[in-house]
Amino acid sequence: MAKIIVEVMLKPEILDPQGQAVASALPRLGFTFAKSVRQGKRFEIEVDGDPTPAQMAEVEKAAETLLSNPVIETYVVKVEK
Amino acid sequence: MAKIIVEVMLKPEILDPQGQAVASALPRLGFTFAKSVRQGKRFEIEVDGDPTPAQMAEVEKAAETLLSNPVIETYVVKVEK
Amino acid sequence: MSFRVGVVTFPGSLDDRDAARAVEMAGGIAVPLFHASDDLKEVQAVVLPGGFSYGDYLRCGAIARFAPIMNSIVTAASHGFPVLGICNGFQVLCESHLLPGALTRNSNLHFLCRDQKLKIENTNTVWTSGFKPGQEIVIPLKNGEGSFQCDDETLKILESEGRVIARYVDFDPNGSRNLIAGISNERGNVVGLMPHPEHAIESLMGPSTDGLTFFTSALQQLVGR
Amino acid sequence: MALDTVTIATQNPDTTQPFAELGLKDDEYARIKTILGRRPTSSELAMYSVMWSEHCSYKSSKVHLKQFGEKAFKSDALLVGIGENAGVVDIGQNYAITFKIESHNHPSFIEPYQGAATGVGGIVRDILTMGARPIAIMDPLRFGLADAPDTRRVLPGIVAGIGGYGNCLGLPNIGGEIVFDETYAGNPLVNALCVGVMKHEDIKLATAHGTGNLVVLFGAKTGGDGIGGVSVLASETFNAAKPTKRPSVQVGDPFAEKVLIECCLEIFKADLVIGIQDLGGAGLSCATSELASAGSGGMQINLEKVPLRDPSLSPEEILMSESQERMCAIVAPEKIKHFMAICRKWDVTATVIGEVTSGERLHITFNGELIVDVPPRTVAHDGPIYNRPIKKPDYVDQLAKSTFEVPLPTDADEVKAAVLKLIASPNIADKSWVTSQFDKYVQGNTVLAQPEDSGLIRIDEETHLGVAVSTDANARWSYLDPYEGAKLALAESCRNIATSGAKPLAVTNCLNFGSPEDPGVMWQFAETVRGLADAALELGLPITGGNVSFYNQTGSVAILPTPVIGVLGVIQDVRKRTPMGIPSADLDLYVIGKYNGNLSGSEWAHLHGEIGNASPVADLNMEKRLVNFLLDGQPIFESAHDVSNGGLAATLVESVLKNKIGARVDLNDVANALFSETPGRVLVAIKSSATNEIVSLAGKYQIPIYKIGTTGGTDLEINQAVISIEELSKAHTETFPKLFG
Ligand SMILES: Nc1ncnc2c1ncn2[C@@H]1O[C@H](COP(=O)(O)OP(=O)(O)O)[C@@H](O)[C@H]1O
Ligand SMILES: [Mg+2]
Repeated sequence: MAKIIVEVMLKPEILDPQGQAVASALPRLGFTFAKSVRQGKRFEIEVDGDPTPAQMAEVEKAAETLLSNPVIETYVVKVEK
Repeated sequence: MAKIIVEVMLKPEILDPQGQAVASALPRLGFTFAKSVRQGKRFEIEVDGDPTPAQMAEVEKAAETLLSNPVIETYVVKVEK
Repeated sequence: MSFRVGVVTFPGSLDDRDAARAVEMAGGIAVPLFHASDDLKEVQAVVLPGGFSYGDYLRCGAIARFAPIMNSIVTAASHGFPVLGICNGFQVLCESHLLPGALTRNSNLHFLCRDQKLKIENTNTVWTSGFKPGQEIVIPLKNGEGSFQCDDETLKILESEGRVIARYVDFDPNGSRNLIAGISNERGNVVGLMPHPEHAIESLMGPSTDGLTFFTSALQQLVGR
Repeated sequence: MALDTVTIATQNPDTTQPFAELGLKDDEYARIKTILGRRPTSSELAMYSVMWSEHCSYKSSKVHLKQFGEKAFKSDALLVGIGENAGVVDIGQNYAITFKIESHNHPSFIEPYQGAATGVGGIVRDILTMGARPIAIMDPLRFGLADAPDTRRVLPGIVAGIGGYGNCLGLPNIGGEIVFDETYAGNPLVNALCVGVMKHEDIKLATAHGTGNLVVLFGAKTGGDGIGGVSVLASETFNAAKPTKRPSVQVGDPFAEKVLIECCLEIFKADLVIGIQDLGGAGLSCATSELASAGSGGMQINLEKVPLRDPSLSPEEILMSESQERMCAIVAPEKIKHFMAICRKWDVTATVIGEVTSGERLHITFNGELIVDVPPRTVAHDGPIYNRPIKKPDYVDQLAKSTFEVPLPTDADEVKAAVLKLIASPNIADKSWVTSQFDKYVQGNTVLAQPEDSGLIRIDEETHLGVAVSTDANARWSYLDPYEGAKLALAESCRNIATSGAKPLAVTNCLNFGSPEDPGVMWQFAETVRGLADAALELGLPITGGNVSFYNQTGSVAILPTPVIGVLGVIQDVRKRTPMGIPSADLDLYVIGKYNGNLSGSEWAHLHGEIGNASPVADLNMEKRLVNFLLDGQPIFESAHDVSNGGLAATLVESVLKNKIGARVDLNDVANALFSETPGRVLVAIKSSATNEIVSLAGKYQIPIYKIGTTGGTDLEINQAVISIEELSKAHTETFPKLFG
């Protein structure tokens, strides 16, 4: 059984109030390491056995149409074994 | 400049309505690859230069206290260069 | 004669009964449409109501977009069929690419319910023709993801073509680009609006009765056809 | 590993069982053995332990709560009383209303967002279970001091959780309370009230009868939520390799609940259920034993049929799981197809897990093995009852004998500064930072919502019939005198209803207290119940249900005794409601009711670190006359706002700020007049042409009235003190955003 990971992040030019909220909360709590923070989504998808190329193509399509909105977001697909 | 990634996922035994919504939408759209889907958060944190071990310890602490709620979530910290 | 206006119910729609009430109060016949069927039941216009379709857990409107009823609506809309998307309905319209841009988390990250002042910027759409140009109205706003975002190019087009139909006045509730509260497609038959006109149709139950004009506008336009 | 079956339990009577870890006392365990005539199986032990817990069995409170029945006012309006999931009252025109408050205090402390969210989810299911469409919610909340770190941790999450769940369900939030006091630090109170409406013939009850009828579990799948305690048992008895830590918090899925609501309403409409019960605390253990116990026969459950989210759950855990968004219905076999079709339409999972039997026992099997064989009543209703020791705490008499002093303003500048200070204090300040996170408009029937005195909802669009609901408690008075405190809370709630123009009809309550094992707390509790029962009887109102939450304490420090009272009222024509805000200039302002100068328990005293010495004494006869005065006078009131927390000062400021119309008033004894919170008072505005009428009404009901000024302008003028609306607004609205961002 493998795990496919889809990471979805807002495009850099799109306002990310969640990331900003984290970025401004960190120093209030005494954490000073962050220059900037962006917050996105992470999908862990379990598939049976090793994903086939055909399956991966499907995943790409799902990532593009359902899991992300190309108007505001970008995505990356990875396989974890 | 490096990027620290914090991935936060709900613990496996905790209900994940978001992941469920995706899991049940996929087959309706004709995507049949997924056995299960979990949805979590992904934080991209930019830091100046290579993070020091002391910084990484801080990140761990922030991940545990601010970025996740250990009662229901787990987190992983990674460095991307 | 009376006109039939469809009101779509997705799983998780909340303001469907309110939208139907507004249609009827404006003099139309509200026809319930269910997400799982692609039958438009011979309606002459459609309202996509507010709510949290499918819980809106992924992105608002992202899953509703794929409902069978949306296929029919997208096709009809391309032929000039009037569609009004309110709040979640607006989000569905953006996700369906009937309208450009996207609605994202409010800039202060909170759900916000307030009586919001708007300026009507375009009275040439099916849904706004009853307003006076520049008219200011007050109707409820209530959402967690109402921040209208798009790229600069799109924004330029929207502004230059007068497709911003309403703008927030006096108060920026969510960080929308150019304080955009609602937009239309090129043809003006498809309108998306973040605030809720269907909650401003009876003075007792809302801040005004300004919202009714969106519905009477469309019905007037249908008469004119 | 081996299943602990009834056979095994009989064969191995001496197996040691972890009953103490599950919270059962030695004698309670012995009683279970006596009931069963053998040791319980581990599944039975799990069921008894959780059903006999304080939360489910009311073992410490039952002896007191009895009074609600014994002293009950016999109201014709009461259709379903205490004992069902929620009480139901007749409001006329064949409509019935059900409403109830519940607490979700402890979970909200651990995980504020989810704790509060599932609190809303739970009370809404209670209302739905009665056959009603939920139409509104309210949320009385209590926190530690506003600037305490723990308050900053829990408040935003709790507020977001209530909004997140309630908004997604499409339920208007029409009111609540937010009170800060240091005793709630580490012990926030999250109470949630839900109101539902149905036609008389649609009322549903939680009973299982008719041999051969099916038991259907529907809604979300069952996971390992909220079974922390029982995992002890599962892992100790069976399989040490299991995940050791089961989550003690539950995550809510409001979307699942929304479709469950629509699904249930469609099922009710088609008349497909014989009985129905929601799954809340104690999950299936509670639902099956209560349904069976209230029915005429027994019940057989095949536990392996329960659809699981987590396949590693043991039978004990399945029985205990508090997974949200589930319901259990009894359905006749000939109707099951139709039932299932509606569930499919809404994409709701539904499974037949058993049937009603002709026997008298609740039998639960797991893959054919009998693991539970009990008389259901012994689980559901015959739990232990404690008459816990009661002792009046020393502080009561000590305080009563004490004196206290707080600084009072004298000249105009001091009055102005004092008013601004009071209205900026967290307990009095504008709450819209919180309430704007709640949808108050959805469903399109909200006539009044926060910050009005009561929430008011239209029930019928043609006849304009409506209902009003208010929740109230003054815990400081309850601390000084719990008997009077309870009476005053009920009186205040009724007054809020009448102030809005509705007639009080029925009462619900949520009693939040410290540990029942502390005799002092138990005294506070007993006095509260006695006060509430007496007051309800005297005011002629039935108590239709409620909830008790004990163990709200940090170490040995208990919270203030906090009986939150909810009153339901009915208004024949919602168009005639009275709003709180001054609507126009040139109206006369009257204070209805007399004040005395005692500042005990007042916000002004609290602001100076004092609680005072004696609670006011409730004058319920006067309160009754006041309610009638308000109802009779309703046509001449342009606005009405009750005087409570913050005294007349707060009432004046709120009345002015609502529509930003000023007022000028003249008060004798200005400081006491402004800050005393003497109950039984209302501020009303009338046209001067109605002077004769108000005077004669006051005479008719023997209620003192005082003309204190007139409306208009852009300031609030109190004697020589002039405060601009701008200054008032700034002071009133800045506090919450400053504290919480
Ligand atoms: N947590 C809350 N949720 C919704 N409404 C609230 C909440 N807290 C306070 N309110 C509303 O704010 C208003 C003022 O509250 P409060 O001072 O407690 O009123 P009162 O003393 O008349 O009961 C009321 O309308 C109340 O319903
Ligand atoms: Mg009040």
